[in-house]
Amino acid sequence: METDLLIIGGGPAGLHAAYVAASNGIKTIVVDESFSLGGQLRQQTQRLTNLPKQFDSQIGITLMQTLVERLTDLDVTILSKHTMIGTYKDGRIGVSNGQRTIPISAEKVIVTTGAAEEAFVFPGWTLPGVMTIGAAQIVMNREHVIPGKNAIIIGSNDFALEVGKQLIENGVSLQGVIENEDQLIGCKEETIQFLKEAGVPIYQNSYVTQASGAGEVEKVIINHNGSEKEMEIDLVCIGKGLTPILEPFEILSCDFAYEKDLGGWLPQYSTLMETSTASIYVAGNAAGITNLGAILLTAEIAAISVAESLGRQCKEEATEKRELLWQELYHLESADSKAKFHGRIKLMREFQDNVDIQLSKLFNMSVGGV
Amino acid sequence: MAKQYDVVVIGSGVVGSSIAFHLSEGGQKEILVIDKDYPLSGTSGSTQAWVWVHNKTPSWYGELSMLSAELYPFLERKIGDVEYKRTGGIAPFFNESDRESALRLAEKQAEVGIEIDVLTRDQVLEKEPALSPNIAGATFSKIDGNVNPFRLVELYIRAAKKNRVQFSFYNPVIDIKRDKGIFEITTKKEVFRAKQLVLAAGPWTKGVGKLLGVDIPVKQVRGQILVTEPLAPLIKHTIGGMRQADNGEVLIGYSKEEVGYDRRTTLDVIQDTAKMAVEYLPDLAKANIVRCFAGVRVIPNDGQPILGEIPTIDNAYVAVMHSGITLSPLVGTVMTELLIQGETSIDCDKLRLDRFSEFKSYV
Amino acid sequence: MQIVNHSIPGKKSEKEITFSFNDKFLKAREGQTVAAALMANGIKKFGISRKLQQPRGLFCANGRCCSCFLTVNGLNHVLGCITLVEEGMKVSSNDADPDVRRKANGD
Amino acid sequence: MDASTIVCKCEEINIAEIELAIKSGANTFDDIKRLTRCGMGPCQAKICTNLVRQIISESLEVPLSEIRPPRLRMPLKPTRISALVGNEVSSSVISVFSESAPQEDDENHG
Repeated sequence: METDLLIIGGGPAGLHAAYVAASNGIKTIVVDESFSLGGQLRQQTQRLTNLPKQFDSQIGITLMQTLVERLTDLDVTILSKHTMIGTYKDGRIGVSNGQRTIPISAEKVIVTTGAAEEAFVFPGWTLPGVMTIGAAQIVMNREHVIPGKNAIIIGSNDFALEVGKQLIENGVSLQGVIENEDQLIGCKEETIQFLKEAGVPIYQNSYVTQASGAGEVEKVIINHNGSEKEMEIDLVCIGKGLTPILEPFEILSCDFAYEKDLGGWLPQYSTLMETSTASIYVAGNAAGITNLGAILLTAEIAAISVAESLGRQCKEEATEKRELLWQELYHLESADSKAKFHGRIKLMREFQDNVDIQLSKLFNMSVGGV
Repeated sequence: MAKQYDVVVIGSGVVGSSIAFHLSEGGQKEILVIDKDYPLSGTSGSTQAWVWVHNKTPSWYGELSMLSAELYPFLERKIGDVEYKRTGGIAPFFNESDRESALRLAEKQAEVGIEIDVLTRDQVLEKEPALSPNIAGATFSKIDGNVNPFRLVELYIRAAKKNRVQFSFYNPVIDIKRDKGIFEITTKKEVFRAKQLVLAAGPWTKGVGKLLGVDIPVKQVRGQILVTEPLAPLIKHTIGGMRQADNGEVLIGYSKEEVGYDRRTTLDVIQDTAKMAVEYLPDLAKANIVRCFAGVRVIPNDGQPILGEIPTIDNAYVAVMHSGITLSPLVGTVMTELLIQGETSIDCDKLRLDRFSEFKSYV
Repeated sequence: MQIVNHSIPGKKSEKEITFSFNDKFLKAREGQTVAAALMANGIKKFGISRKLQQPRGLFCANGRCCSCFLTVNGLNHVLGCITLVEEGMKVSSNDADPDVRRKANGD
Repeated sequence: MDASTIVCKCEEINIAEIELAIKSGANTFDDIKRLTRCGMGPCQAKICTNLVRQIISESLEVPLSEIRPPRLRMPLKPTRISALVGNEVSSSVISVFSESAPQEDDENHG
């Protein structure tokens, strides 16, 4: 197959990039591993408050529908159930659906493979019934199946607490949030208040010493402030956080950098969202773990850059659009975490000399202290 | 003052670590092995690890391979279980017209004592029912087998360490000088001195040779290998092109590309190799490939091992060859004889570096 | 357990289908993954690990960790978390290394 | 942490085995992988990468930022051989037998 633009990943970043690119007359293919588009939006029932101004505040599931539906009349080919498995010598990308492998020749590629959840480990973490917090959310909100009756959550970031709330709303008995630190990591007051009112015990300075059971998890022992407590539990949700998915970038020979605040190792990229391998762009959580607003904006920046390099937008127009998008990204991302945006600028500066010139307006706008 | 050793070996792959281990068996010498990375990070860790004899030609080369394969059971008694299995080797052919050259091969190899059976299609399928009914026949020899390369190198090193061999890892050699007959080896971490120096750095020997002022005439050849998920027992023999490891994984691959030190895999070769896999073993179609890897092999310009003294530099030696896994027990033994007694128990003249007409030394 | 009245109204199909797990017939809803369909029937253990023979089930739900391997319609090591359940599908647990030999499969 | 805790779910490698590999001198994920098989199974280190990096970091007292992930390999997910078999004529792969004929050109491999 041949195309102007190949997008790897049909989550929010991939879908939004496809829309922006195809709206500029770019022939686009989106490859997605799953049986339906939307990525992690498919199970997000919480209201998204940090979206770019072009989107109304809404929940993930409806945003997913919007992002998919508006591709209908555009020149976008969707290859669902197809996974990028590698590359050919001549740079073509191989995707497979389990029955055959198709080489795709693309002028430009945007990789939006997102992030993966990390794991806390303890004896017994491999038992059925122990899963990532994201998996529990998928089972509950996308599959409409109760993942367990009596649950604990290990870790207390905002996402873990939010899913904890959703578990309770669906009738699961949440018997504790286990946090290793001496305070909660998450800071959304509303969610914390909900959990408190629901009577969920918060165990700080605590960790799981063991999960056990015959065939599946039945019992968990936690260490709380040095003393052990046994709990009858059939669902253990691990909420450690996210890290960018790196595999496609390594296969595409992209250089990596380490930025703790963006989730660890990730591909280097410029203010165009182009990686060290020419014509390979990155967007979304793969470019650093962030909120949904920034995920969509990085996708738009990448798509504009692709449009520019394919001659569908003139340099001036593209530059101005990118500056506006970076400004909005700055505001949306720093509202959540200043450190993330700083990390992003640091990453780009280490890769590209003229970041400050590229983002001139942003830096002139009293933001300069970055 | 830099620490001085009797012998410094550069390269801790299967060849370097075998030489160090065999040398250390006498116990008299102070030995150091230097590696730019960690054992198994290079060629020895990215191989199918056949101990393969029967169609190594010319026949004197087959004979060396056979002698080495015969040493493996004794080696295991000394260093431990390296999962050496003399499975027998099958090299299938698909056209009846190949039978004649198979018979010629058998005749030639018989002269040096390598026993080869030229099998009919039915005989092959009886031995190895999973092979494709489309094959015409195969050459077969009992002497072939395979080994776990990870265990092999690890156990060579463990045994060498027990004999007080020193190892310096993650430590590239930057420069080599000679001062009053003593080698002065500058590495990233420190400077070592050595009375005798052995270059055993596989495909990287060319670069190390340059530091010493010698051109080692070798090429780098990339081989890509596919690994299946562990499968229930499927094949018993080492088949030219694939083998099944102890844990059930089937390793498949027989590609060659001259692309320097580039160790990336490509879907072009992966797909070609998959095709070969099902041509040989149709049942493999259902198996999942979980990973592919590429190794940079070293191939001397004329294909044969380069082993022995470096003619223009006293006390400098080289041991570089394509089939390091097959030959490592023999090479370790022979190099030990050479370094200690100055001569070898088997004739190694054909392996000398100065057999190459273009042999160059800048010294 | 299937959720009937989800706190957020989704579009999950209500169409019921029948599949089997280790020769036992079970119900699922169209559009569910095999992994979720099993969990809806109270089955969390999908197989056993190959070295220590420990139970395994859904872990990442994103097709990455391979912990949910199942045998589906005779094909071994299928990812249960990204495969949709189908009417009449024969699912069995992943208890041993795949045997790909023709004879083993009755071909 | 209990040293018998599994880190690599696929190959069932525990913390003690990783620490032993580090003690014997390995200090990158790839080198530990070849000694222990950690990360060599079907998921190809997708789950254990950062767990192992953490252990290396703690054992060697090196910051996490200096410990790279392992080399990530094709295919990016387990792929059936039947799905890989292409229609193009094989070019880069030759058979062992075709190379072994005892003619006078004497290249040899394996």
